[in-house]
Amino acid sequence: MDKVVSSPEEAVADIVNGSTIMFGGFGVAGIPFTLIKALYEKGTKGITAITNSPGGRLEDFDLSVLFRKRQISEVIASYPVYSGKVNAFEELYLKGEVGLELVPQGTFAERIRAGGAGIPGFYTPTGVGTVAEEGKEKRTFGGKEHLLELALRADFALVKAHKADRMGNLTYRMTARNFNPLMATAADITIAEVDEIVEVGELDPESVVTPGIYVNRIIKGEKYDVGFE
Amino acid sequence: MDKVVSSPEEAVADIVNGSTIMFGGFGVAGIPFTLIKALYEKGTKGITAITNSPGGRLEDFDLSVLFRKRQISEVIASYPVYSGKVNAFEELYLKGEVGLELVPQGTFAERIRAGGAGIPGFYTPTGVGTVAEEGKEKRTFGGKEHLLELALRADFALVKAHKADRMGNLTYRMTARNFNPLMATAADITIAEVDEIVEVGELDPESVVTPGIYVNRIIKGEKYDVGFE
Amino acid sequence: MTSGLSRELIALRAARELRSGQYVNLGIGLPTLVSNFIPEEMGVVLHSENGALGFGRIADEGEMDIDLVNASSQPLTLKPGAAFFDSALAFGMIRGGHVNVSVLGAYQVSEKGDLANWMVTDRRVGSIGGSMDLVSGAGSVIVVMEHTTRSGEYRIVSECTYPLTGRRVVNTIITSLAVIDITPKGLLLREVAPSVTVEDVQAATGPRLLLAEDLREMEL
Amino acid sequence: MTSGLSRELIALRAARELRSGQYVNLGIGLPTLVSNFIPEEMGVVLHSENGALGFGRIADEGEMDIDLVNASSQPLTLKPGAAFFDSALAFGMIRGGHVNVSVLGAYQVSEKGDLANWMVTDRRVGSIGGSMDLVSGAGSVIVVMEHTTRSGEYRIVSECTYPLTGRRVVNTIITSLAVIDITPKGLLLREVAPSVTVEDVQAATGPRLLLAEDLREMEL
Repeated sequence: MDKVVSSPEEAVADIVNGSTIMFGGFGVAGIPFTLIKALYEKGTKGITAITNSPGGRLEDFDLSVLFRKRQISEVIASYPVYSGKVNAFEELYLKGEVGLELVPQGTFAERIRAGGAGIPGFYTPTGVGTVAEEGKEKRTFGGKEHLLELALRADFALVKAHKADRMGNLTYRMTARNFNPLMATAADITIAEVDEIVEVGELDPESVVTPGIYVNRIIKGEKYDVGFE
Repeated sequence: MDKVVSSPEEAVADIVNGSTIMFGGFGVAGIPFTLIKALYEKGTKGITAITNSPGGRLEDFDLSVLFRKRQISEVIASYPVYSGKVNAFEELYLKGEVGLELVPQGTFAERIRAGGAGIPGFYTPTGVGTVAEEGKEKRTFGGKEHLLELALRADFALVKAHKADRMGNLTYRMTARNFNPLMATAADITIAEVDEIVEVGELDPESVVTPGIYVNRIIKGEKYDVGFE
Repeated sequence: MTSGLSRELIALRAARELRSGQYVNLGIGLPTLVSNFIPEEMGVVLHSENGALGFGRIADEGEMDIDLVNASSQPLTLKPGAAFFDSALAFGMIRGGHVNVSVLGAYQVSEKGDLANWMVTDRRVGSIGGSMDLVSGAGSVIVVMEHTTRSGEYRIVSECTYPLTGRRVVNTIITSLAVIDITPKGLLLREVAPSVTVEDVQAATGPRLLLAEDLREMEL
Repeated sequence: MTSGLSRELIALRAARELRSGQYVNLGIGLPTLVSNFIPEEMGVVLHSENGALGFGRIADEGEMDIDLVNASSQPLTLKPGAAFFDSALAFGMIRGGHVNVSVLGAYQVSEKGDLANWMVTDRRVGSIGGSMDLVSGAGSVIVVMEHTTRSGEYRIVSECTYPLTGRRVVNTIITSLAVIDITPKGLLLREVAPSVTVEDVQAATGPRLLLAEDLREMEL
């Protein structure tokens, strides 16, 4: 069992137009830059992107590049825009060229986890009394109102991890973990970009965060020296 | 911040009669033997025990001792009895002295996780068409029936971990992990029994499984050489 | 009539049903024996609902560790590439459809694929464990069992009389006498055990069996 | 009228509101500054919704690591006893009531404790982020902000006009001019900034302020 593929191009070869794709990362940390670049070069169009943020902090490397090439048509996100700067997503959104489903971040994380865990829906107190409740069923538990939220799943998850063994077991590095382990569980095909590929047996079984059962393909990522803004 | 308490007696001192208590462990692994013994000696009565199994595989050390002393009156469990042997729970259950809520194991795990994560209810496909659906609301998602299941919480969680630092960060050992990290999140007071207490800074932040935010008290467990049956 | 395969040979035949690259959960009882018959080079990864992936055969006396057990509390050995996790993730794998095959024991299987494996009615209490999750979430469900009870009663029946684990969930039954698929048309007999005849199998089975076009004797 | 406290002094005053043993989440913007004013010996543990517990001050130039950031993508330093986890566990801590205090920025707070902090209406799009989870799950919510907008409009109002983050969720407001509690009876002025009068605060506040019995000047 060897899930390592030889190139980013091969890793994304079957991502067709119209795919729903989860992209890991939070702000600047844990973003699969190499896979995003491969998708940019492939030119896949009509993507529905499920991502905490559609990019902008590292706009030459993050999802901004796909927006600028008009590859993404729908976004499900929690943090779409930043204060003080208009990102590529916002430009297209204001022109009506990209759709947005805005989700509170904890609900976003939980909906992805639910998608991976076979839970079609759950109730949360988050967002009651705000725009987040629009169109959602309400139900009272323990005297408090809650919203019914539905699972999120994708055709592909593109995640960034630190190390992978060839069976697909993954570890992460500090706050680059964020949504990556959740997204790895919630797609038909999960593709992991990692800093380092190790042999089977080199990872401590206690410290594996994403067990290989969730991972279909692995590539070694290019080294990006992105720096802080 | 030092959560280490000096004795098992002190750790369980405020567990009053009628408390709802989660007990970690699966079969023989990850059971808080020292805390169970302290509860036995304290004599707390009328306990509702939330536990995957009410014991029997290691009947001199596991929850069997609390059943024999009539300390537990209600059980919420997934694996209450074993084939080929009648445990202390079953004896009392058949006499009508202990109540049982029987829950499929995945639903049991998910209900505890939900209790810790502020999710009051969720839908699951597990148990549709069986006794597990009795009294439960059904709802169709994606053309398939699901059951509404409610969160479980407790007054106390007694968990077994491998190492703890004094701030309450915990690691586990192999399959002794099981329900322990879930239960640690789902009680008002979580008490961890560990093999080893280390200084703050000695645990790798990447490998902490239960962050200290979930843990109120820590004791070093006694060494039990229980062996296999 | 022959009593058919031993438990070990049922487990061996079940192991042959697995394919390279599959993630497989072995239930409590007879199914755990299957781990002893999966060749290393096969690339099958075993899942245990108490929180392990990638374990090997059952441990020998000298290598037992109380913290490393399967769902039956039997001591395990580890293989390179193993991982440990909590019960919520273990069942997330099952319920979320990530486990390809579930091998389970049974008291009864109906011709529609209903499974009863957690409670014999006269005991008044049973253990559900992970079986209801497994039949609901696993890609396919293989039942391994003796073809009949010790007293000769059918286990493969028109309707289960014991409490159900799940409805229309079993794909294949591997018994001491035969390999049978559950199909929309009914029970399809694929293989018979060595020195067992089709008539033997039918006599030990409640509903009428359909015969596969390539019906053959098991290779063991 | 004075412009009151600098952002740094607002953050310092907010840090004084924390207690030993608390787990505290610092929101994006002004709240992240609070991490620079929490004394080591205080025993406060900081939580970040992108998956860290137990970090310290913001990192200096030479110690930055792109993989170690707070919710504002600012580089962090680690303290002994830290832990990393995924976003589902990070929000499980918040929603499950394990985080004792949430310090958040705001555009507007109403006298009933409604909070608006994620969107200015005329931008047509905003970022909710973790704020709706924080106000719903955290033990108490402290808002830190300038007392009024740059053009002098009220931020503390009878009813928020911007889209809400949550209803009746704020406990305490710490501004450039004052410390105010939200109580069932209304806004209770507890402290005024040095060289700021009660009349200054009232003039910069929409609803009528109640005066605490022990109303005093802030100690900084």
